[in-house]
Amino acid sequence: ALAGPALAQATKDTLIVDLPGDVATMDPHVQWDTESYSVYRNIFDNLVTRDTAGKIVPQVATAWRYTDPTTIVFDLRTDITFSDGSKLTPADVVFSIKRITNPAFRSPQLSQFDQIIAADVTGPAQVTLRTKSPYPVLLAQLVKLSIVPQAVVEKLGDQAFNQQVLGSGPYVLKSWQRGVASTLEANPGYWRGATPFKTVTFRAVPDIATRIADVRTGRADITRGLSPDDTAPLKNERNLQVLSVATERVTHLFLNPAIGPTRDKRVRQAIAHAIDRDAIIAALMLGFPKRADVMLTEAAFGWVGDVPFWPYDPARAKALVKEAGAEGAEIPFLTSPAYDRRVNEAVQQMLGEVGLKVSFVMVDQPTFLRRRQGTPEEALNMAQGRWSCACQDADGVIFPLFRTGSQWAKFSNAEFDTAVDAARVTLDEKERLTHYRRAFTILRDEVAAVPLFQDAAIYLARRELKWTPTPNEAFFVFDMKWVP
Amino acid sequence: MIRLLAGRLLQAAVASFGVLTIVFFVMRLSGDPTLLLVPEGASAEQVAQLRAALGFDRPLVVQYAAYLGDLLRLDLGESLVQRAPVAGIVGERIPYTLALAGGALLVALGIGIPAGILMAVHRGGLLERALAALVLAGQSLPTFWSGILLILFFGVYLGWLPTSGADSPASLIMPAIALGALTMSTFARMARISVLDELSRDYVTAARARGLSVWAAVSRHVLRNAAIPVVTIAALEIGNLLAGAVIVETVFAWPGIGQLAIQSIQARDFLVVQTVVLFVSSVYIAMNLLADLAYAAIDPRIRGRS
Amino acid sequence: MTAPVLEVTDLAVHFPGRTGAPVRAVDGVSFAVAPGETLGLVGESGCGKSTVSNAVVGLVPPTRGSLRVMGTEMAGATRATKHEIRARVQMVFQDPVTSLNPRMSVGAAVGEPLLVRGLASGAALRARVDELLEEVGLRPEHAQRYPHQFSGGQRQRIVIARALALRPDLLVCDEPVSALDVSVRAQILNLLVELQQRRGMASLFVSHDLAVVRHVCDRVAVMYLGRLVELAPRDALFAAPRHPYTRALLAAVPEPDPVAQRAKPRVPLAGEIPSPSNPPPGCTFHTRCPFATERCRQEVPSLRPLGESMVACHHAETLA
Amino acid sequence: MTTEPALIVENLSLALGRANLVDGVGFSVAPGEVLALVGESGCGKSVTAQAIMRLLAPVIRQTGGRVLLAGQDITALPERAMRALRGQAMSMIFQEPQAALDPLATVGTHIAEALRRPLRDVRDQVLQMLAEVGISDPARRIDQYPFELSGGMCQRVMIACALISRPAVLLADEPTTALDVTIQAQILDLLRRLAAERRTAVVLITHDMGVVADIADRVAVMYAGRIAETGPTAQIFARPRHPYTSLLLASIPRLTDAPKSALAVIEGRVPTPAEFGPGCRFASRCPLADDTCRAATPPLRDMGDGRLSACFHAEQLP
Amino acid sequence: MRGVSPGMALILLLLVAFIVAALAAPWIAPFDPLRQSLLMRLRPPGTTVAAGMYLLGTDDLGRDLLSRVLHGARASIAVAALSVSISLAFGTLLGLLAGWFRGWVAIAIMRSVDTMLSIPAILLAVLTVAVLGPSFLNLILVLGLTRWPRYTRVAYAQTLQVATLPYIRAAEMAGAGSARILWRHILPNIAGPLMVVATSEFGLMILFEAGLSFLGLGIQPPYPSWGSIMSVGRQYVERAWWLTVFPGACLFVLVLCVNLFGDWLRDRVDPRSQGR
Ligand SMILES: Nc1ncnc2c1ncn2[C@@H]1O[C@H](COP(=O)(O)OP(=O)(O)OP(=O)(O)O)[C@@H](O)[C@H]1O
Ligand SMILES: Nc1ncnc2c1ncn2[C@@H]1O[C@H](COP(=O)(O)OP(=O)(O)OP(=O)(O)O)[C@@H](O)[C@H]1O
Ligand SMILES: [Mg+2]
Ligand SMILES: [Mg+2]
Repeated sequence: ALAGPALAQATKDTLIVDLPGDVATMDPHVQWDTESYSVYRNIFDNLVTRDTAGKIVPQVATAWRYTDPTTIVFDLRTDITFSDGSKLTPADVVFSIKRITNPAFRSPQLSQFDQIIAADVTGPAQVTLRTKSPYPVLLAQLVKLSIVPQAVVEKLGDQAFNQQVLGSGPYVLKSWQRGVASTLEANPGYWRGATPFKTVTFRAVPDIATRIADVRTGRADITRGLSPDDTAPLKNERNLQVLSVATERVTHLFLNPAIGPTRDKRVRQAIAHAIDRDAIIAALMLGFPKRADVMLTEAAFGWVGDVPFWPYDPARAKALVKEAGAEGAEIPFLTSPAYDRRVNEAVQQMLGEVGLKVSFVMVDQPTFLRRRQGTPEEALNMAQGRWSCACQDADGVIFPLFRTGSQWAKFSNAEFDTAVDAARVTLDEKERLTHYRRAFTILRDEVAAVPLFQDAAIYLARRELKWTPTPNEAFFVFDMKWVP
Repeated sequence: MIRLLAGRLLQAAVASFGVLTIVFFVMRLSGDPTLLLVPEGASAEQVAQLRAALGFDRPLVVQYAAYLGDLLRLDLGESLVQRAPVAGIVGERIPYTLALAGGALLVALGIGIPAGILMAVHRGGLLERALAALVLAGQSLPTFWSGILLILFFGVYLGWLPTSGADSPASLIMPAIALGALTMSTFARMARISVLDELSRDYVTAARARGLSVWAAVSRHVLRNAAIPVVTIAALEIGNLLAGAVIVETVFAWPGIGQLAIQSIQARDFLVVQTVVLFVSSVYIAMNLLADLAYAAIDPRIRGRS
Repeated sequence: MTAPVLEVTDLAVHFPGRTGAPVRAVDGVSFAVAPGETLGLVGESGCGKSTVSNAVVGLVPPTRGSLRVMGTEMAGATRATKHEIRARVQMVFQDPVTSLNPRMSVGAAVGEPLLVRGLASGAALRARVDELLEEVGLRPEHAQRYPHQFSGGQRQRIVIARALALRPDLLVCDEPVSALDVSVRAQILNLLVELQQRRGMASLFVSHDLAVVRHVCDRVAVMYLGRLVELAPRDALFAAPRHPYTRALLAAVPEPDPVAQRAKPRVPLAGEIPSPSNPPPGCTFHTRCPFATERCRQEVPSLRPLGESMVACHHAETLA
Repeated sequence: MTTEPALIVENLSLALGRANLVDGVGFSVAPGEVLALVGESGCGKSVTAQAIMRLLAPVIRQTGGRVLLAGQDITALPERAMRALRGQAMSMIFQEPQAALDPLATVGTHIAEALRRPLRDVRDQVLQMLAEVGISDPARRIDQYPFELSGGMCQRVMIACALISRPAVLLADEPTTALDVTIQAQILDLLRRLAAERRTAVVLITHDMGVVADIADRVAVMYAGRIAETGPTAQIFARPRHPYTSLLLASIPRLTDAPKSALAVIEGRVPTPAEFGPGCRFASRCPLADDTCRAATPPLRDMGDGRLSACFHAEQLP
Repeated sequence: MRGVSPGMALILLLLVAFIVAALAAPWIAPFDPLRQSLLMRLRPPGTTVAAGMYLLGTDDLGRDLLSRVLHGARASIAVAALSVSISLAFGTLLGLLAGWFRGWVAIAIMRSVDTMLSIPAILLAVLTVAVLGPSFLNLILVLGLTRWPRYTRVAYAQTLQVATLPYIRAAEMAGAGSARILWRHILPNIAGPLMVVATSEFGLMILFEAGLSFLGLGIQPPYPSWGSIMSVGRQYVERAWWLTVFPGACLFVLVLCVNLFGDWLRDRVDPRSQGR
């Protein structure tokens, strides 16, 4: 019963993936947590997708054009069949959009698509979407929209469909043992060509140490979720490789300008000066992540490279704290087990050195989210964040985080609001970029947050597996190869 | 006996109801899962809309009544997160949980009871001390640590046992040992105490005066008498083995209900948590009933009382 | 004669039985104890002696019947009255080991009744405790010690001192010497007799040892399976036992004198004592009685006077 | 008596740590004879019996003396051989009959165990034995559990267990203390009859002088781990040759005494093994004690009339 | 019975040593347990720097492990001691009441014991921490309030037993009220078995806190407890063995000592195991 390394030779039929958890739903229109996403996106095709460079490229749609700022027309492929043999038609695309945007369906992803107010079949291979207002992020959102077969869903009903999903993607769901593993089999007639592995098994292994042990013993071929420290003892293992990629997440410190000592801009500035981001990256993160100066990564649209953040300058920080009369001020820091403890502790020490006393308030993740989105008092003065909109666009990041009136924003700045509002309603990329540069400058000057670094996603794989991970943490088995 | 059982069942029903009520309200106090279900950028209206659609905007008492109503109709509901019937979600985990609990119990009983008996019979001797150290060692290491040491040693370095998962009988060995170790000490101590207790009784001396050897007296007379407290403990421990195995299940990626419960608590998947707790408390109660039956099987005094 | 200290009329105590049928531990017992008098209560194990004494001191509620202490009816008395009466009736238990709280000093134990009833405290309490200890033949410095530092006989003295603290009118002694060593028994019996005489205190003395009962009691009541079978002045009872059970009991007591003992007539009783939850009909003794007739199997004999004695046997006259 | 004694105990000494629990105890019993071993609680009666059976608690060591069973020295016998003797050549019955029976085993199982055979093979023999010890309806009782029997019946079952293999020696450790007087009389009668009929040598341990008077042929009075005096029953009662015996007899209320008269009292208490000094162990409570008594251990001396007494002043006693 | 064997003496000595080390941690710890030095991460035992020697090495933020283990003893022992005290007090009180008053009081109390016992302690703890948040105080409350049924059961059974003893009846006859009887007469006499439960629970609580630390719900950073040091160190089992081995050894030895102490105590207080 041992899947020893010996078996891993020659042709590789089965790829075994260790994920930290099981798929929550196979139905791509329901949950979109990383685990579910990693699995079901191998079963479905999307209207558009991203290439390894991050560019939005055709998938089911071959081409698209705006007929006016709120109307976009997609031309579709006609050679795609679902794995049950039926054809993927424009009606399926429209059905998928209407399904996920139907409030009665209660899709957790609804808010990503609720700008779409109409979807119609406008030709034998054409669909047309209309949005409420000009919506520049539409394509980026559609990257995440999987196309489901209307006939099957309607026949089975939502609940049964979730159990036995069926799509047009490279793999077909073969079995799903809840909480244990799900197994996919190659879709023989896949339109993009032959799949690299006959079978792919995704196993749920919550503990990272166990996942690493699995890959070391060949029980699994790849796993994700390593921290930089985990990689150190693996360096010398000849059978293994560590893969890493900078993701679209920025690990940052949220500062609450609405309450307490952080109401004073000088204190916020002092915090910015007090944190030695390079030391954290080099010593704690072993150089895996890249430093971030703005609240966005290069992987996303809207990123600007010319708004440098405040430099590490503890002396200046001390002076600012003194100036603000905040020496010894207590700074409550909201956190949950989901956030890197070591970064928090390092920050605590660094702020301690300039005279600010950080005290942690640890809550569990649901409570963290509730408080972080609650009143400024509930959100406390500081918190770590690792934001991802999975849309790779500034609008999905700084708008909800800082725009007045957003649940998350405790920051309010009219000029900033104007900039992000404007960037939201134009399709002109140059113009949007200008607005975002303005917005980032305001965020920097007001120190609404301290961007720390661009997160790295670290994978451990058997040496033979060839694959380039992408910033959006997608997990397309189709893009992998086994080279013994 | 029948009256006793009926009485126990009634008490059990009350206890289950208590468990459900506690868990229902504690869970609700911890906040609802709406925010976990929406993308990070969702607006306040979108959140409120989903909350209303899920029914979490109703007063708690109304939600509680609705839940009890469903329960009476034997409807355990649908998981918010997985969009699947809770009965199925929990049900699929139960075989694994039972396998793990059974394996752990086997380890615990198989090692703990003989060790306890040996310790009692060799009281004060070197063997007792050696066994005591072994038994207590099982209870003095955090599972999350001993678990990873087991994995590294038997899984990675020796390559004897699978490092994770639940796909072969071999996968069960390490988790069962890690989980059983804790319970093993409980059983060993209990067995030691009750055997010691029995050994000091006159009937043992009397049996030896009839020419029985110590071991004959132990096997023919003492063990049955010492069994009752051990049965009681076994019944109590099984509940803990079922859903208390959270850490072992996490470390060994064992898909039991303990892990499910923790994940569901963290996801505020109320109905799943409630169902797990309902299941565990039913098993606990069933075990206690079984223990009562076992007493009767062991002890003619109880049998005679019917 | 003055009013009795204790008057028990038709007392019954039933316990809920495991099998459903109640345990008729005491079933219709009547007797009285006069001031200064010691009434002995004898009978075999399980016949209800302890239950009677527990009912008398209020530790078990009677199922039926009346209990008058110093003329006050206990049934339906107010809490305050009961509290008051309880002080008048105190008890000495069989086992001196379990009669004393092992974690409480002797002084605290003896002084407790006075302390909790607010009768003495501080130095007065200590003085009173010393007095009580001396009265039972212990030394005042013993007050600081704990029960385990005393021998069985000394512990029983402590128990007696505690019972005397409230100057009771009636002392109930439930087998006060049967747990003690032979050589120590004499000390306690002497003490009890001395206290009776010195204080003129009435007592109810429970024992299964007829020689002991004869030694300390003025009158003796014999119980069998929850009922009184004979109630007689001491000398009458020992000289001329009226009930066949009393006779058998007297015959069964081995006398510490080989000559007398071996010469004694043997009245062998066959069989075992029946269970109080399922007493035989008629005279409860008929299953073991060598003289039982058909009448005994059907008709319950009532306690009736015969000479100086009261006896519950249909054939008492013919046996005499 | 001319027959060879069935059991001889010579100079038996037992120790717990440094304390001497039993010190040079010796006695013998002839077949068919009942020897009563009397003494107060804690004086070492039970440990003596346990030492004879070699069933001492591990903490107690035998420090001297020997035990002869039908002339054979069993002191150094290996455990296996000893096991063969227990229940066969010598048996034992206990004070609490209910406690000495395994609550979960039936009457028949217990008795068959003494025969070392499964019950079904020896059922008839067991039934016969039950009838012999006076249990009515043995066919029903044989499959009952101890809790279904009264104390007297349990003691009969114990006796049946002890006697079914026709042992030469029966050690009875306070067999009637827990029973009612009427039941006690039945059990004593039974023992007397069995001793006479089967020629069993009985060592009866008791603290009740009444029981001794009733059944014993000879008496050994123990005090604090030593024999104070031994001799034929009638003589010991008629004229004790040790102050302890005489005080003991005087302290017991009798049906012939004047009621409410003062009983003789033995002051003080039995010394614990830790308190044993060099002299006579009764010296601290003895009205006759002098410095000799406190300094030296009085040896057991032959008083002529078949009696031994361990008192320097034996002759001074009336 | 007063004698303490040399083995037991050693155990008692170790226990005292642990307690002293925990109490004196601020004075005997060579470094500030919270002081990080990112450049000195994961240094092996014996590493020397200008400020002194990292006798047991450093942790993943470059903090001195010895100092953290010493301070961790404080947290671990304090959590165990306080939570045991709370559940002991609460559970005993309920057990006393149930055993003394019997009737519906006992039914109500013992049914809630059943209820509590049938929810696995760890789930209840996680649930409660989810509501209250994992602060030190809440941790103690959670542990204290989930573990009381064990004491209640023992206290109840013991009270039922003791309540029938003559000295309790004597106290009743003396006129003592329920409160006095429970406090002066029953409690001192059932304390032994309760202490036995408390010792075994003490060991369990230390492990329980460690387990909760593993789930991220134990003592919160940056403050150390043995459990939290170990659950962090677990990630470095191969690379920095000292992070788990030293606190693990401390935990092991302490729990072992406490358990042995408990067994010894049990053999002493259990009247049945005292030779008759
Ligand atoms: N609390 C009780 N519940 C049920 N039955 C009881 C209770 N107390 C006593 N009995 C039963 O009542 C009967 C009389 O008991 P009691 O203790 O009065 O007898 P006794 O004459 O004192 O016996 P002994 O000589 O053994 O002390 C016995 O059969 C006993 O089992
Ligand atoms: N297992 C044991 N461990 C320690 N001491 C013991 C043990 N058994 C007996 N002793 C001690 O040995 C002494 C003699 O005990 P033994 O049981 O022989 O007394 P006994 O004469 O049979 O008394 P009783 O009449 O109470 O049965 C006592 O001091 C007792 O405490
Ligand atoms: Mg009684
Ligand atoms: Mg004895």
